[in-house]
Amino acid sequence: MKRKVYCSLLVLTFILTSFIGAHAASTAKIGFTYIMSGPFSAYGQFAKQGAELAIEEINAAGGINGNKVEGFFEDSTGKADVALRAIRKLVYQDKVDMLIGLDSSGVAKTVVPSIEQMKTPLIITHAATPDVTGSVCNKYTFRISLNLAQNVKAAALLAKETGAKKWTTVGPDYAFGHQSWEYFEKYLKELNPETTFLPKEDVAFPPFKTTDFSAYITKVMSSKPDGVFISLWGGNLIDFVRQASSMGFFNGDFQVLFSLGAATEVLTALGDKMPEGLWVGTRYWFLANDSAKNKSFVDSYFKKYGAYPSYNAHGAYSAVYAYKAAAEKAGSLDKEKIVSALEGLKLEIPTGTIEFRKGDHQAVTDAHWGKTAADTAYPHRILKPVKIFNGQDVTPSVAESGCSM
Amino acid sequence: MEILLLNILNGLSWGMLLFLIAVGLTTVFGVLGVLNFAHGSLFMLGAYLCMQTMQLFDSFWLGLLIGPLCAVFVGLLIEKFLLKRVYGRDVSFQLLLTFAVLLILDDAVRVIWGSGYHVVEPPAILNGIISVAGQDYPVYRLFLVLIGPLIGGLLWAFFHYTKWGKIIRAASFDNIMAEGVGINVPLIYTSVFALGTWLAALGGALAAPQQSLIPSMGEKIIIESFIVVVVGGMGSFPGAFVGALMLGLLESFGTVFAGRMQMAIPYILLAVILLVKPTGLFRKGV
Amino acid sequence: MTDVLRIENLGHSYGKFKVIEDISLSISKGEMSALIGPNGAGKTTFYNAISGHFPPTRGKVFLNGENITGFAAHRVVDKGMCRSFQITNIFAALTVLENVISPLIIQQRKHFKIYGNVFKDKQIIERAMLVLEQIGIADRADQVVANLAYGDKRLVEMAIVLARDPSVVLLDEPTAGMNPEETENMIKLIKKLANNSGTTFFITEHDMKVVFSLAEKIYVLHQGHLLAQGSPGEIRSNEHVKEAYLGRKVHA
Amino acid sequence: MMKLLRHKLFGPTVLAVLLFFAPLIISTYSVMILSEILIMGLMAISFNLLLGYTGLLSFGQGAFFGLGAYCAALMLQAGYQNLFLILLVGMLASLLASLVVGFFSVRLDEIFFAMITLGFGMLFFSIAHNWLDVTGGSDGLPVFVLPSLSLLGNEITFYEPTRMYYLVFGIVLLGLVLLWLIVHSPFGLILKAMRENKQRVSFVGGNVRLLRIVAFAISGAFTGLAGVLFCLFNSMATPEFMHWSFSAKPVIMSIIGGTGVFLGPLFGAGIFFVLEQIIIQYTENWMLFLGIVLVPIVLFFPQGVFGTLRNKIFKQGVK
Repeated sequence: MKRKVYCSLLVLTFILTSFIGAHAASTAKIGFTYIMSGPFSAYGQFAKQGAELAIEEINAAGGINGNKVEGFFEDSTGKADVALRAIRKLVYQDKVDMLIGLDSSGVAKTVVPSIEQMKTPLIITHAATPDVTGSVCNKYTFRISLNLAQNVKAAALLAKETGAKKWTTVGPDYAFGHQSWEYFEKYLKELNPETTFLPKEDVAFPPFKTTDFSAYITKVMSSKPDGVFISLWGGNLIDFVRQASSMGFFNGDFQVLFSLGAATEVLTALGDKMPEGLWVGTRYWFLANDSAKNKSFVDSYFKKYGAYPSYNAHGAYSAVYAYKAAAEKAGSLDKEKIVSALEGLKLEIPTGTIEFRKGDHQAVTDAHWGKTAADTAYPHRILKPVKIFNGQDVTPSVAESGCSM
Repeated sequence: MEILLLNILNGLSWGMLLFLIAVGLTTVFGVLGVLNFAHGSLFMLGAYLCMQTMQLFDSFWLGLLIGPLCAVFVGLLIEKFLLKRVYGRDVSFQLLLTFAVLLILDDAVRVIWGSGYHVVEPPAILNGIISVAGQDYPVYRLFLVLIGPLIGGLLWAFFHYTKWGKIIRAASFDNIMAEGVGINVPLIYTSVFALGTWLAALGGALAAPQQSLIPSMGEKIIIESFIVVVVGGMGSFPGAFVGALMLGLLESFGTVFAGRMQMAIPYILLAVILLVKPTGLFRKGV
Repeated sequence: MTDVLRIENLGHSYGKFKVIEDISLSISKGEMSALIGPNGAGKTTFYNAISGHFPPTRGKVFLNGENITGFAAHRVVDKGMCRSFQITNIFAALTVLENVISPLIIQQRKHFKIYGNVFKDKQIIERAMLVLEQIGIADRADQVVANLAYGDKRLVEMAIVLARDPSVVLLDEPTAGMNPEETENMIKLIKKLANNSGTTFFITEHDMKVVFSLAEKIYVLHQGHLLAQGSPGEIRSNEHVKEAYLGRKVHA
Repeated sequence: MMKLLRHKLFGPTVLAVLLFFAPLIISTYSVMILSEILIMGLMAISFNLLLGYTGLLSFGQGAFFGLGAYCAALMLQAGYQNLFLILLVGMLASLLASLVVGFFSVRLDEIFFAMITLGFGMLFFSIAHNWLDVTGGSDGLPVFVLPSLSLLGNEITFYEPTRMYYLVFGIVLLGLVLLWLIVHSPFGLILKAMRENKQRVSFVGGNVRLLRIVAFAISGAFTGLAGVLFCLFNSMATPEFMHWSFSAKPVIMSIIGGTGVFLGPLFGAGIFFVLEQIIIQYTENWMLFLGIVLVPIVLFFPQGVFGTLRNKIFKQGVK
């Protein structure tokens, strides 16, 4: 008899706890898709660290609308079909409320139509192609990071100041390199109609797999330009800078602008081999501003991981906070309500105050350019001085972006 | 005129690196009959081991000496435990097995040294610029242009004037015959694979001051090495040399004339050569 | 004209080296002929040059009066000449039946037919079984060829060659590598086939016993030239042949 | 009973029935993975028409797969939404392209054939990657509208994963039935004969070059069909599909599954995806573990996992 009572008690407690458990377990699930393996896995690792830091901070402060935040990380491998599979897993299997991520522009551009089918909001934190908040934009897709147009607009403003008249480029031979050059040409021409640009067959577009840039360096140097706009990144940029400096490329015969030169992985790998006094652009620079938000981000990041946050860490970190802000504004985790809350949302992130424009879902965010400088406090070159271009000035209008929702 | 000369130098220095990798690949194919997909990964391993040695002893030359030798050890393990079992099996099995080795090596290196970029400094004596036809040109690249033929010459002498070299040549023509005259064929196979590994790793160590180190650096170069080997004639030593120079120079001049089709240059070369001469430019044999 | 195979001034060179030179012969229908000669005399080159393995450098080949010089192998077969090889040349992983069916499919121009079950094609199966019965391996029709004994593999090649019902059959050393019993059976088989069908056989052979027990006419090839031709008796008594070749080789 | 089990259509029929009812039991995500397995399985079996049946190792199948995908993407972009038209055009384009590539490639053998097809494949990749105006360059083409099907007066759309699965299932089933018929036709037997001994085929009157071109074109056409499906399933076409590393997939799948059995490559595709899903669950170093798993498969399963197991169970000889 006694045994029976115990048994029923046990069952009762089990049922009760499972109820309570289910209630307490109500979580806000965020799915992250980054390159976690292969040649570019460093990007994914940085993003994961940034995201985990944000989640930890938010959970310590009581979660989002009282919900615990849980992160799910998937590997895009940088390939469109794999990235889509990862996103499908997050949406259909893990049933996430929110998607954050995407490194590669090509991946972002081809995956975006499916996001609309899955009816789950996505904040892009890295991919720079203007198209995802332009020609292929949709209701569910947002971007918190600086896009190519914003970055290049700032470059054009800077280029005008240098006074250089004849420009050429070195860029990777794929959409990013070509688009960067087209936009640069377009913006600088608007700002200063007197500038000239070398025709397409005379500029340098080394294929992505290039490791030996000498032929391109020779080509650019022999065309005797006043300014060179360089949109190489990652390993290409490291190889280029090393080979170019030994061939006298940075001797000051012409202006040099690196559209994405100030990425942590590049500066760290190059160390003191990065020439000083070159203009480099960045999506986020950890020393660019002294706001409390930025200080606390950089400090806690450094404390947790022993490194300074890269732009990708910043993107993922900020996107989590943007989701929190949207959820609080909506008062719900409902996907549709989150989408409406994100539209026009204004919030402060480490890099400054941003606003997700209603028209194309691109964040209006400041662009940072700086000159490389040595500083013994850091193992790599830092930017000094840093020039901040106001988001309003560098973001093309919605009409120009070509987005229609 | 200067541009012509500079492009020739650029093409030669790139071609010499390709040659070092391709000659190992082609010798291994000639003797073992295996087209090694993981050859590029051994190149990558050579670069990383050179970097590691440099960090320990602070000398590029020691890195160049010790790094490739450590890679040879890894190569021996691969031959002993894996490749040995697929000699004579279908081509597709050999390709898949070496592809698996590529996956393992690339990811293992990523686990050990991280996925970030690494750089290796050339030794001080080669770290300057020299004036070539009125243009600044890095000394290290000239060093590459010279070291390629040097190593090629030494290899040629090895194959033609030493007993072991002659045995390997015999084996590459006909390994049954080699067995018939009492040569220890398994030992030949192991040593040839070790030689191939050493050449690939040496190429990697030599390339290290020139390009950033990343675990996937071998995948970039393996396809072009395949092309060199096929264009030159599979298993042909002079073929590897000529093929590598052709590809190096074509790619260098491609930056001037090919425009947006630069990327396709190696494949066009491959297709054209195979259509004109289905077995490549040179006959098998080192 | 009853010559099924006529060869005029055939020659073949590798670079400057003339392997065979100025060979002319004609074989009449149903005549069992043999080509002999020491190793390196150019027998295989001769066979390859007339069967479409490669085009001859000089000379002409006529099959049933039609000039087939330089035709590719498959066209030579279509014109009615089919050959065997010194080293057994069959489809190892297929069954005996499939080995014989393959040439029949091609003969009936069904090799580009991408539907239908060939094993339900009565015409082909019946013909295939007939050939196998002629050769005497019908009982092994379902066995995979790779698992057969060596002699049986040679028989399968014979079946493949005969399946296309050629007017001329070239047999390159049909008894090579066979034991005496197998050789004996092969001789009987060739004789039987030659008598029963209208097929003309032209063989090369190492084994003189085989040659002299089969051939009605013998051609002797020496250093790329046709040294002599004639009946077995004439060849046996030919001084040149004796000197160049038979004297040392024949034990019969 | 045993006779029924041994009937060569018993296994495939059971499999088809299982696949038909699978969406009722498994999760939405698993349904999508299954769709991918079927598409890649079709690609691998088309590829195996060359490797397993004709003895040609093609390393450029991605070109035809990608061509099918690009055709579908471009047609959808241009507003053509007829499903059958898209499937037909995708197949035809791949057929034509593979006729051209085959014309130049089939006179080579073994590794030379593998290399020249790799070269042609990468040539296609270079074009897709650089022809910005048509192919969208390196970004590829996103697809916004999927074709629909009018059935008994109803418009059926395929945005819902299970519906997409049945579309894929239907087309792949049709493709496999056709390929099965081809493999067991007179032409199929001649292909096997060529794999065994192409010299013998030409010396019984077969035009080996022409036969190989036809085999290559058929394989290319069905690979293109798989590519069209992949484009619809992922609503995209990207140059990646034409890269040699994509062309390596059917090779890996076929060898894992077994090249000597018709459905072997399909099982290989299944094993490949399931393995990948399991491995990425536990580690980011999936390349390392995939490599470690591939090694014993190559060393100890000479007829592939499926082929070797089947032979063990039914004690059948080499097919």
